[in-house]
Amino acid sequence: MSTFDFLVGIVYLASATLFVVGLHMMRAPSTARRGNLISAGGMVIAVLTTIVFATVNAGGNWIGWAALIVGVAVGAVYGVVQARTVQMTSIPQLVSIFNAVGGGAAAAVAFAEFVAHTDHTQLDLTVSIPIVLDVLIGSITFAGSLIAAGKLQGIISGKPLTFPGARVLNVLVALIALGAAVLALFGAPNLPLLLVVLVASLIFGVLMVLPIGGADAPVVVSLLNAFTGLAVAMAGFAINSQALIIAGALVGAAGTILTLQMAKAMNRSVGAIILGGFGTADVKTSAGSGSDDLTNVRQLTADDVAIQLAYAQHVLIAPGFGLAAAQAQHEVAELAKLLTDHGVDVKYAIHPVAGRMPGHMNVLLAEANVPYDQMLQLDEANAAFGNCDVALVVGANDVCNPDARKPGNAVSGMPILDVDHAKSVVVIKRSMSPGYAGISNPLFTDPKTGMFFADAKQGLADITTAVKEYVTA
Amino acid sequence: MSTFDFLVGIVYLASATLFVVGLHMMRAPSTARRGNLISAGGMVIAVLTTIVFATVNAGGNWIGWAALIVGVAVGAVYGVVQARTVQMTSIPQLVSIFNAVGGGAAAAVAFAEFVAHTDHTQLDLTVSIPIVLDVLIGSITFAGSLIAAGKLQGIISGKPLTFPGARVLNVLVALIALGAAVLALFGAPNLPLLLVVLVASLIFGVLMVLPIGGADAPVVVSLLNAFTGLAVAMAGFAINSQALIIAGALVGAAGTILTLQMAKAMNRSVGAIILGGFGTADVKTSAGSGSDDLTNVRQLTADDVAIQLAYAQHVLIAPGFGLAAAQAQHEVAELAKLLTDHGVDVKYAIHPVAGRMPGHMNVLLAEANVPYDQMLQLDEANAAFGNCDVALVVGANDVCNPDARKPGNAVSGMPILDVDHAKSVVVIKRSMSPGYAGISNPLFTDPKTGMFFADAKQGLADITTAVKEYVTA
Amino acid sequence: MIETLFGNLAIFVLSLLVGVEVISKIPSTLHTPMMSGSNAIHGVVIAGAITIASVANSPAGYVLTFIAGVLAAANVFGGYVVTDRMLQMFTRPTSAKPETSKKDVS
Amino acid sequence: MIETLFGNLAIFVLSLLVGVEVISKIPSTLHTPMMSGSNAIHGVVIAGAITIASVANSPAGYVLTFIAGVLAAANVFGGYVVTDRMLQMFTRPTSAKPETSKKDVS
Ligand SMILES: NC(=O)c1ccc[n+]([C@@H]2O[C@H](COP(=O)([O-])OP(=O)(O)OC[C@H]3O[C@@H](n4cnc5c(N)ncnc54)[C@H](OP(=O)(O)O)[C@@H]3O)[C@@H](O)[C@H]2O)c1
Ligand SMILES: NC(=O)c1ccc[n+]([C@@H]2O[C@H](COP(=O)([O-])OP(=O)(O)OC[C@H]3O[C@@H](n4cnc5c(N)ncnc54)[C@H](OP(=O)(O)O)[C@@H]3O)[C@@H](O)[C@H]2O)c1
Repeated sequence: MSTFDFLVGIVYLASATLFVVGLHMMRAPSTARRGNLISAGGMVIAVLTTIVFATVNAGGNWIGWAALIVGVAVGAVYGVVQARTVQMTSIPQLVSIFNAVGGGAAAAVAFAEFVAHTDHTQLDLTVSIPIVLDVLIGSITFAGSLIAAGKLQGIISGKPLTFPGARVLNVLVALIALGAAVLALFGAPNLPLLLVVLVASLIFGVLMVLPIGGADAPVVVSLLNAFTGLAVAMAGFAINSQALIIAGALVGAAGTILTLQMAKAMNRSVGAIILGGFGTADVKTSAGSGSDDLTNVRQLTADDVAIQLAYAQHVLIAPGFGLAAAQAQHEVAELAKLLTDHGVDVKYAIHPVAGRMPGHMNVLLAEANVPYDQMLQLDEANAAFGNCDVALVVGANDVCNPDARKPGNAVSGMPILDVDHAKSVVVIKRSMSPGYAGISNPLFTDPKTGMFFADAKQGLADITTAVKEYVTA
Repeated sequence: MSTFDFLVGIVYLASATLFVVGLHMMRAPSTARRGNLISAGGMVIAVLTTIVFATVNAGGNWIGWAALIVGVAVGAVYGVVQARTVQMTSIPQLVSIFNAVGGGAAAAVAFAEFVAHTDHTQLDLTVSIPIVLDVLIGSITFAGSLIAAGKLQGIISGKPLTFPGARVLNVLVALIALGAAVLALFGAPNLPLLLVVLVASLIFGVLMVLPIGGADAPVVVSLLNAFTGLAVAMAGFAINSQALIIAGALVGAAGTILTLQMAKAMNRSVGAIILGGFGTADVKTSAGSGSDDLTNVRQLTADDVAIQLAYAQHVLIAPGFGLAAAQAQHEVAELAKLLTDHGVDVKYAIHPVAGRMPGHMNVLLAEANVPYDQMLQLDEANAAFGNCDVALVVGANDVCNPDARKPGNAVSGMPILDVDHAKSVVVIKRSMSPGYAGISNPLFTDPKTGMFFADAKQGLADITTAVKEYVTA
Repeated sequence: MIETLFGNLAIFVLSLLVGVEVISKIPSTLHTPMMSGSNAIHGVVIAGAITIASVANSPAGYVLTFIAGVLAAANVFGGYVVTDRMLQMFTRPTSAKPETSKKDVS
Repeated sequence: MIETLFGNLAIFVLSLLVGVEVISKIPSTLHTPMMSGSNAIHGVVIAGAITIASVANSPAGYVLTFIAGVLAAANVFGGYVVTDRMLQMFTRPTSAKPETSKKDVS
């Protein structure tokens, strides 16, 4: 290690510190944005340092640099354009795509390192192990994340896709990938063998994610995010770059913890998710079925709801997947604003897994300019329901299913919003059909609940109009 | 680095991981004890590994080992006996003593490493810098922690001890220590020079802590704890031991954060504390002064208090320094138990800096078998005072001074217990004299407050007797 | 060689510990931006793309450099921009009452 | 030499980060045992005492070894024992209601 290498290492440590500080600041809404910028600052430092370092130690030629510059330009433009134009409802799939490309890049780096060594008679295990692991993990995460993105986008069916013998095929592919990986560690660098690892891993990634229900995809994305972190760390070992090792390990560990937290909030184990979802609810919810039992159901009109809301003192809005699906975040914010101006105290009760991605509901509401102090987390919201005159449930179902308190059903034990503790409840959804978990919800037939059957976007707009008339009348 | 060194390093990493896991688990009362044991497990691994490593690489002889074994035996017996027999009220001074010896040990290690190199013509800066820093920091923390312990124990006056020219002397000693330290870095290892660093640092440590008020001592202890961590890390650099570097840096950073949190809870800056306390309240509180103005004060007897408590539904007990000073933790727990058995809901409202060391009140109550779910932290307690029939303040003063909500006095801005939100308040203390901050407390003259002038231990015992009579009558 | 390996392993293990500790208990409000933000951080793989560009000297090397460049750049640029876009939408409370300390980072 | 230094510096910096993150927001209930527990951890300096014992070969070395041994042993043994003594007193809630998740470690 030369003094120059030493200095480069120190700068990498500094940029790693900025990554950590940035992540730390992302814990609170008030500092999160600055945290992300600090993390980006760390990235700029790491990249600039690497450029200097690579230029000094260069063993290549201008073609390599040209390939890099063109590639980076293409990738950067694609990334920025996507990031700028994506609809907030499509954030989950975009995150998944960015994760896929990260994993792919890590695999490509390891592959290139391997190719550069094909003239060696024997690779040191300290290099070959990380290379092979990187190709393995990176390819799985590349293919898996793309499939997950496809499911989230609806290009690939959200149904758990399985076929007879799927599990056998799965195990077979995994064995091929692992076998080739082990063989590739020893002897002279063998390119075809590494290609087998690559292809088998790609296939395995596809097969792994295909059978997972679309609604579980976000947890899988988070898990694959952690995988990419590990792949990047392996790339760091392969090319001896501390920047990659630190940042990769950081994301690998952080992503794992985040995944576990998400899974816990959904009352599932990560293992169970990987082995296949418990239902295909996204399909069921696509339209109200005609066989609904409407006895015991009190139906409301937009006017009923408007009067109830206008008379209330405290209103809590519980948004769910239906609100996101209908893209009704602006309508709900408008209604809330109208009511607030009219003197009603309106807050949002946000379940951690309301919708299809943890925390996504908050992003949607933030997009509609809802200040974050109006978004109550589960605990806060449940403390407030007791004192709440009207709980307005918009396109949510499982997250406020009181049956979760009873054992023996698909949502048993899941922490829920105590919507049924409110003095009265209004539910906006299109029909009586169940949500993701595929079970019926006693809340809807509770005497104090009124159902307003409508698409979330249209229904909220109608209520807003009715409130306006009522207020100005 | 040989393969053996490599393996030793890996084991050190494993033990460091155990330290981190242990510290992590110390965040919650339910897992804290197991966390401490895990951390101790990491320590055992680190020590055993070092023994093996040192035996293999030994360059010394049996006299060194004998000196070590005798020394360790002496130290271990002393430490264990102290730890086993110390009264819970004296925990702060014992922690300070254990911290002192840690700093001293780190300085001794560095000194020995320096002595072992006196035959060199020139020491590498990567060795000499950590050695000198270690001697500097280790000696300061050794001397400073002993003085702090003396203040906490009352051997050394809690008064900020100053004399004319103290500051000049302070600066002078610091300059001598630093100057000698810089000189010691260059040229051949110069033992007398390092001795100057050692002695000057010891004197500086004494001078630094002497002017600090006794009540500020716990924050100083915490800060010096962080210093010791750094000293140990420096020792690790000097002798190239990853175990010392990791554990030392861990404690250095953790101790710094802990110090900042403590200082924040007391509404002081660490800088202000180091430059001297704002009063000598410990002295003032030693006895009630005769000049108290008792107009507007409603005085109660033990019987009055007993009846009020027995009739209450919800009681919150706010203990303070006076309870610790009177060692009345068992009496308060007995009273609480009696009331609970009588059907009263009793909880403790514990201010982070009630008493003279953050968290110390919790340890005292835990000693008296109070379950930790009955000890409410500041936020929880303040949420509960509104619904509380009697708030029983025992030897607390500043931590429930409502003037903290107003600007311009010694406690302004300090978060306080909202004792005055309770329906009625009973205060047990010996007189109207002020607490640590040295200011009067409007709570005592509040119409809903009754004062029971007594020593905490005796007063609580009297109340318990009265309640017993009342209950059995 | 083995010294480098040990240094890298130590860095790896300690970074894992940092990652675990830095995440413990984030509010669910920020789960999505947090995931996106950590996603952006592994875009540091672009530094790896730069390194392989500097040593590439075969057609396969050039192609892999190009691929790594495209993918890594999409990750890092897109990741930071979309995270920032999300977070910028989290507007500060408009009401008078200040944010409670509970919600704040320590 | 410089490689060792870099490795040690990296370990140092990352350990600082771990230390900062592991402590952020501990309940004030445990401030005293936490301080005592971290105090015990720096008792690892006893490993340093062992190292100098193994190379001591002068009277000064023996004396310093002895001093370091006494002091470090007092720190490490006393520190763990007293912390354990404190923590063992924190008895579990006796009441029926289970501990709320808020108080739990993530
Ligand atoms: N957030 C996550 O990360 C995540 C990830 C995976 C799984 N999950 C699971 O997803 C569920 C989320 O619960 P949730 O209560 O938010 O959703 P949900 O239980 O899936 O229910 C959503 C409801 O919205 C209604 N809906 C659909 N489109 C609508 C539209 N355009 N307008 C109005 N209503 C519409 C549907 O009823 P109609 O068809 O009658 O309208 C449906 O009952 C939980 O079971 C959770 O475990 C969440
Ligand atoms: N905890 C920490 O870490 C720490 C560290 C440094 C400074 N401090 C400061 O210390 C103060 C702590 O507040 P605090 O309310 O706990 O204590 P305080 O404000 O110092 O008041 C203690 C009160 O207890 C009474 N007292 C003393 N001995 C007693 C006995 N034997 N029996 C009954 N009462 C007795 C005294 O009044 P009488 O003389 O009338 O009995 C005194 O007013 C704060 O200002 C805090 O900032 C705390």
